[in-house]
Amino acid sequence: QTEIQWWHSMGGALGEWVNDQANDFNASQKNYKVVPTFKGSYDQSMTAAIAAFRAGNAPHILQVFEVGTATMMASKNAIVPVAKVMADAGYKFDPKVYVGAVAGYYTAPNGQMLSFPFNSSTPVFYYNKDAFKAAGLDPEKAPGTWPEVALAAAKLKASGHKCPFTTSWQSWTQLESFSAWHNVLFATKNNGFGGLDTRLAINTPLHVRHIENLANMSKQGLFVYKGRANVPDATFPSGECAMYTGSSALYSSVSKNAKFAYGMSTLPYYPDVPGAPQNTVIGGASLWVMAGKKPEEYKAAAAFFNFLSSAEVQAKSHQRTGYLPITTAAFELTDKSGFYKKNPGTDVAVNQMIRKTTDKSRGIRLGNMVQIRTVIDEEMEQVWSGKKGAKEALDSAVTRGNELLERFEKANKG
Amino acid sequence: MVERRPWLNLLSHAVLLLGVAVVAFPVYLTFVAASHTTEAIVQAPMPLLPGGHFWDSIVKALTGQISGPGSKAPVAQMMQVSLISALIIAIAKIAISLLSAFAIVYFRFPFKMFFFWAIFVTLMLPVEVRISPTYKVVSDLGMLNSYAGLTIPLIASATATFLFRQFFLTVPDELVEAARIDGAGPMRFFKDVLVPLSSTSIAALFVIQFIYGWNQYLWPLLVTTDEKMYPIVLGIQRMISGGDAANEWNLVMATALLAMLPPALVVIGMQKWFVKGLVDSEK
Amino acid sequence: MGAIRIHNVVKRYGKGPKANQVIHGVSADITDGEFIVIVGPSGCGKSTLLRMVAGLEEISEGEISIGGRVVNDVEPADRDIAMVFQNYALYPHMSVYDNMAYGLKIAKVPKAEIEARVQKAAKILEIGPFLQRTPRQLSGGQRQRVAMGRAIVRQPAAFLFDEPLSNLDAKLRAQTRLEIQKLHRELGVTSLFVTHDQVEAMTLAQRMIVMNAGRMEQIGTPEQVYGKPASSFVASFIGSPPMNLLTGQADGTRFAAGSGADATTLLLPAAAPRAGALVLGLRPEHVEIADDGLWPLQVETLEMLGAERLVHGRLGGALFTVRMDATLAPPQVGQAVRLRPAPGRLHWFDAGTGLRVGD
Amino acid sequence: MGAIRIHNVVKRYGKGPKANQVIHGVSADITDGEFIVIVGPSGCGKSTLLRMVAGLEEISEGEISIGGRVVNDVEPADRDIAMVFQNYALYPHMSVYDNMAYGLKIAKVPKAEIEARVQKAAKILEIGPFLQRTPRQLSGGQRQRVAMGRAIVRQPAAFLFDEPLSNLDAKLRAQTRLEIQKLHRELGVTSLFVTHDQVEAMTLAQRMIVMNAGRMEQIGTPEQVYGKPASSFVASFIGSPPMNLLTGQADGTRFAAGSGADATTLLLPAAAPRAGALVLGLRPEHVEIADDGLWPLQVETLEMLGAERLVHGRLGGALFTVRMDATLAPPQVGQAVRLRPAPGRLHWFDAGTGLRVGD
Amino acid sequence: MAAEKRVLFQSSWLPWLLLAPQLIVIAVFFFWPAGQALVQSLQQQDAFGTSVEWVGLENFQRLFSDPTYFDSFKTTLVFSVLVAGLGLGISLLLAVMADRIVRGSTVYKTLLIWPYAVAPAVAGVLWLFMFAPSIGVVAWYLRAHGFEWNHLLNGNHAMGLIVMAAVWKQLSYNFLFFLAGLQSIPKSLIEAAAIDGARPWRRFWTIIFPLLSPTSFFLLVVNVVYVFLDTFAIVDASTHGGPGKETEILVYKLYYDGFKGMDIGSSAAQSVVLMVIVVLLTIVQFKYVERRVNY
Ligand SMILES: Nc1ncnc2c1ncn2[C@@H]1O[C@H](COP(=O)(O)OP(=O)(O)OP(=O)(O)O)[C@@H](O)[C@H]1O
Ligand SMILES: Nc1ncnc2c1ncn2[C@@H]1O[C@H](COP(=O)(O)OP(=O)(O)OP(=O)(O)O)[C@@H](O)[C@H]1O
Ligand SMILES: O=P(O)(O)OC[C@H](O)CO
Ligand SMILES: [Mg+2]
Ligand SMILES: [Mg+2]
Repeated sequence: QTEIQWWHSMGGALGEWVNDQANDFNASQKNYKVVPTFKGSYDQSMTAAIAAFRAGNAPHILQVFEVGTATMMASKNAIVPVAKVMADAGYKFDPKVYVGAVAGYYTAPNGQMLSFPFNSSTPVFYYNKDAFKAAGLDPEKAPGTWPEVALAAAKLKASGHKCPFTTSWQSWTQLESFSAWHNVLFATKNNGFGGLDTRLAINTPLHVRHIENLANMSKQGLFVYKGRANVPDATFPSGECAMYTGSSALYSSVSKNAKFAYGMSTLPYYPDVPGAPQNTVIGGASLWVMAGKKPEEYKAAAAFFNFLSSAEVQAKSHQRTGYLPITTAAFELTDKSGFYKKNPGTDVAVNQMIRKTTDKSRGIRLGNMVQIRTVIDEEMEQVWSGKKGAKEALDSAVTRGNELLERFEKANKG
Repeated sequence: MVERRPWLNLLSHAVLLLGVAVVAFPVYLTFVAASHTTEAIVQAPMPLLPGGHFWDSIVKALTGQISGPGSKAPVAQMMQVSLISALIIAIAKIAISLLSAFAIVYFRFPFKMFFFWAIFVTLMLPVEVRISPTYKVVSDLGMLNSYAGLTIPLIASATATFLFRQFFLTVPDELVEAARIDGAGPMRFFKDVLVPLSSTSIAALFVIQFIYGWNQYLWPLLVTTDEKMYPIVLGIQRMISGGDAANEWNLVMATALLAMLPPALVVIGMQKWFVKGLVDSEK
Repeated sequence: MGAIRIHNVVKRYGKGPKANQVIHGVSADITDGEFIVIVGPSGCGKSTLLRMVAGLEEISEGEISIGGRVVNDVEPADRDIAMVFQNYALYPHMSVYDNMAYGLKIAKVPKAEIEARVQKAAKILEIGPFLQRTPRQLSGGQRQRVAMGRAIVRQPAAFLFDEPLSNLDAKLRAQTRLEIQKLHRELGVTSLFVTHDQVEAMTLAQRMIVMNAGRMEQIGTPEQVYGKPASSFVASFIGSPPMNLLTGQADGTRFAAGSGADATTLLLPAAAPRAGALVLGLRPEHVEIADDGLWPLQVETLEMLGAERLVHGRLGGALFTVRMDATLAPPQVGQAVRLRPAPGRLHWFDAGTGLRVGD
Repeated sequence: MGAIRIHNVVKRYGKGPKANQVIHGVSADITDGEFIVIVGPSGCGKSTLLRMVAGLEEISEGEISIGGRVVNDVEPADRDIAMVFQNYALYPHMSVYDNMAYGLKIAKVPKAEIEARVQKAAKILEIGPFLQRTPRQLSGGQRQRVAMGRAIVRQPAAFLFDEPLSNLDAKLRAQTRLEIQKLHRELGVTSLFVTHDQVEAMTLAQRMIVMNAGRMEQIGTPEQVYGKPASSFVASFIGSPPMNLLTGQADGTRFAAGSGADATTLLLPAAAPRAGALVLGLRPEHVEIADDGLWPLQVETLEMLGAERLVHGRLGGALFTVRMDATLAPPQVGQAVRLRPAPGRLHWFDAGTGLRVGD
Repeated sequence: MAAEKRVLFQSSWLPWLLLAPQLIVIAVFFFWPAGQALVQSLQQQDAFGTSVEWVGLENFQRLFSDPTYFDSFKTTLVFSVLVAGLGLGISLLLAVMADRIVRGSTVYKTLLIWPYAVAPAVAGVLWLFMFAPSIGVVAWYLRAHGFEWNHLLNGNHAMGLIVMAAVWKQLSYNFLFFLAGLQSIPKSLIEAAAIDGARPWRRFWTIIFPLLSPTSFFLLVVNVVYVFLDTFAIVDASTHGGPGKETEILVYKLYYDGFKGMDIGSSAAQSVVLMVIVVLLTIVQFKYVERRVNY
């Protein structure tokens, strides 16, 4: 029996889900065994894997969040493309069965799929229906545009709500997805899909307008900043914040913990922007196969991926976690089962994604993305605290981000 | 008493009690949080008096019935890992440091000063600033996921050697002379006289090193990939990876209490020797 | 068996031109069973000499033999000696019993014999009740006994003592002195005893060695050393209150002491051994205050010691002390009195070399 | 001005039934300018008494007044006293000058006057050259002087000394003793001096207080205390070697000393003051060895002290010491000799209370 | 390094044998990795180390021309001053009070000593838990009293949070040393000063405080080193260097750049700088320790 290591970052309920996937696979056949290990948050497990790789001890399969994609792609000697792994093992691997926005994200310019989309999410809009009712808003009608969000927030505030609106992953929701949603570039060269010499483009008037808007809301107490990354996730299910932009994967926690009626809806947009709404970008993570392993072990990985891509497994995962179905078949299966009808709002994410993407909305693929996100976090915090204007902060984010991009370009030119 | 001012004594007690209160408050709150349900805690403001779920939380934490985000490794097992590594670090470090300090103080040999400085340079540099190359060494030696990997690199510093050296220098020369006249060779002197005499220093170092080992965070994060080798401090960090309220704060806090308990017991139980050994040898 | 021969011993610390020579060729023959005290001011090299005998310091030049065997290259443990240290150097973590037994255990003496020897020593020293205590639980005097006990059980050819009494208070010191004397009489073991206290030296020694700056100034019985000091150094060092020393020019029975305003010419009871620059020595007890005395003294302070009284004053500019019976009426402070030196008690030293002149 | 009155002073440490009483009602009147030494064995309460005068310990009962003012509730700083501590208690981080000037600065004495006073004290004590050094750079004797200087500059009504010489070596101690005496003569300030060394007490005191276990056993001049000790405790404590004390039954001119095998009946030169259980005291210098002596003595050890020799032996089972001139031929160890007590030199004490009986 | 024993054992091989374990461990796990860090600081690598390029001192140049690095220095400095100042001040106050009290001081000692046992990472969690904007009970009470606590956006609050956690953690250590220092001051010195007329306040400043200076200096160095190196876990567990970069201290930046930013070269260069600083501090302290024996 061949045993392979799988490092992941799925804690809690999602951790159980990961273990179940592995157990199901291990039970389904006798030749291979997948051993999942929780390695901390996304950046911690990536750090650990890099250190391990340098020491010649990398796991076979590594879960990497979407911002690490460019780093992984650039490290050609460190990874083996999933398409190759599948082909070598003799599995039929047809990228077309995957949802375009998802597969496209992980595909090289030459059309080769590099990693296996495992848990893809996208930002969606959550709101608290009970709070809406109390504020005299129509609980059945989610605010669809940013001006509506601001209005709703004002009413919520007037009704005594301390935190009308907040967001997690501010760069992901308010700049990255925001750009794709409005069909504008986040970075040049098609957001990095077109080459390493990409540069940030988030200081356009539209971006500045949006951030200014949020800054105003923040000043009036309509938008309350609750921290970086997914730290604010707790504030919605607890009822503290009434409106929320966050990962579709938060669904599992909301459905379990929220003691109030809630609704899900598409991300707000500016109605005066032509082409909006387009589609949102994905988040979550994909599975990468690390280089330097035995052929037998690659076979095992291929078998596991093959297992994961079956429509039944996919559909089940989608329903269980709120992550996107990555194959069209899985979506259709779920639809047929009546899941979306029973759980209104669960289709929002899929609907946001299943659209034809444009060059501007396919996704974001930037090197040093972790640091760029931190730069953006830092600059945004300056805006929310009133230390900087939106324009100034975004300009500075562009300058600082571009330095990181340049460095990445240099380090990976070979 | 040099003067008669009762109010000064009162003031002293007042200041000290205030100090104790401030110092104790975070831990009191930890205890209170562990004794409530998560729901009660996230209701701001959380209650300031203990509730009735303390043992519940402790038992749950110990047995790993944690359903929030984060690790599921049972706390009892993590505590065992912490305990074993802390003990290895403390004991091994004391052992090798005693030997090397003995060599440095009681022998004359070529390049002695060079070695002294070589050891001394390692005095204060923690593993953090050379962490990735160290990781590579550990991995090359195949020590990942082992107690050896978890502990030996943390032993590589001179604090203890230095402390013992300072202590040995205060041991009267006459004792060595008496031992020589009694016919004791170097190792016999070391074993029969020096080590027993160092017992306070050893106790102080044991406390310091035990706590140092128990409290490691970054290093275990790196060298352990097997959840069975996670120490408890790592476990707590894992448990709050998900943000404010989604965490089962009662269990996090119960775990935090469990995490502080053994080192606190060590410190308090050994405080007399600890303080003495520490203060005497830093002089 | 326990004779110690020290032959032309030299000690240098350090090497080459920077070497610091602290013992400049000392020789002494100590017969078996003798009690020798080495006395001298601090830093004169007493401990160094003793430690060379013990084997704790290397011998730079010369030879030391114990019981007829040259021990220059013998380990301390094999020299058949035992040593008692100033701070006792008891092993603080061992019981009194173990302190005493330690050396025997290392020498693999059978258990029963260790027990017997320790018990015997404990009985002699009356420390039986403390055998199970640790040194910390003992008083200074008791510790001192344990240190002696540790030496005794080894049944060595020689005992070496390095100021073993200096940490005791005056009463205890006097008492322990007597005990050491008795012990020596009982055991009859050669003993080398270092002290800087001349009273201790006088009371304990069969013969004493007076050292000064790494040299041996005199060796002899206490009576010889006290009665006929070989140099002005010995004269001033031995005796309390010390011998009065006056520097001046002798000429027959006249002695011109002091200079300038203090100059006084003294009439001597007997002629000086030679003319020229000499130092005249006279012990305080060998002079009395008498109206018809030969020499003048300006009284400055009085000290009552119980049985006697010291009268301090100035003669020819130098301090001069007279010892008188306390029952006699003392002079007044500030009074000018006259002194009568006891005939035949004057000592003479060369003013340059300090060596004894005359008899 | 500087008279000190100690009236029925009691000191208890702790409170209530567990209190530990260490001073049991001491009274003494010290006149202005007097030099009083408090002497007694370790732990008898000397320091405690002194510290109560200084204001460093509270007074449990009784009253202390300095210069006519009751100071029970006065802060130490306001008692107009200065104190010299055993370890000198110099401020290690200040120069010698600053050590001496510290108190004056606090008292806001003008700079120029501070300078003048410190310079004057430095001159008296010959520490002028060290004024800019820190205490660490001084020898023990120099530190002692600085401590005295610090006391002098304050020009207090009284000096308090707590064993200020005990950290000095024997030579230096003897010398400093003389200097303190001279200083007192010059300044004439009331002084209270604590020591456990009876030689120090005898030589320094105008009057001395002998304490024992928290009680005052005797107050008087050194001559009185030495010549007529008020109790057997005082008799044994004052004098070195100490007074010989024999316990027994007196009956006219016969004294039955010792018991059992050691029992000896001694003939007395004069009748005992009364019959019954008494302690007979006789100082070593008041007895001589003579073939026709009245009492027998078994000689055990000899000690040569230079001018004299001590002969230790046993009489009626008790240790008995005789002091003889060193120039006389000593008896042999083990020899039985006979003793002749000096007439009129016998002291008698009640065997129960220890108090002096007779004259 | 003058301190030497008078008697030394003679052996040509034993000292080497005794030193061997220590030397092997530090050679393998200290010097070799530290040398590697030095080498890496002269290289530029991609994340996985599959392409390595020598760049000379470029990493250092970049570091020293990077304003955020200097900001980080400044932040660290402010943090050090606050932690050392507050930490030493508060513990000195407590120690002085405990020293005054004859009975019961051991009780206070026991009550104050145990935060020493708490892991920095856990300390960070505890303080975060108290001050978390949404559930933190202290934050809540502050808000109830009109003080808008928000360390997510207010840099001063964030700094305050890590300072409090760091001071809290270090308090007991400082306290123990100060208390021991105070108790080793001879009582007679205090009495002498009292007789000289100095009141408690003056006594403290003119006698006690100067005499404590060796202890204070020792603690100062220890605290600064603590701040420089040991507070990583506190920052990582509470503020993550934010808001902005306002609590990004040097170790945190080093860790972040190396492990999150995958910029191995820069991280190694920062290691080297930090090592130099700490070695210098250590040497300064060591010289001082050797010199002040008599005090
Ligand atoms: N290890 C050493 N290295 C260099 N010089 C030394 C050493 N030990 C002693 N000395 C010097 O040798 C001389 C004699 O020292 P020693 O200890 O024998 O004196 P001492 O007579 O015993 O004095 P004390 O009465 O103070 O013990 C002194 O000047 C001392 O400084
Ligand atoms: N603070 C205290 N609490 C309780 N008992 C004390 C205290 N200080 C002193 N004593 C006791 O009071 C008694 C007298 O002590 P004191 O220091 O006055 O003795 P002393 O005569 O000065 O002795 P020494 O010669 O040893 O200095 C001793 O039995 C001592 O144990
Ligand atoms: O919370 P997740 O798993 O949807 O991930 C969020 C994204 O990674 C943000 O970039
Ligand atoms: Mg010596
Ligand atoms: Mg005293």
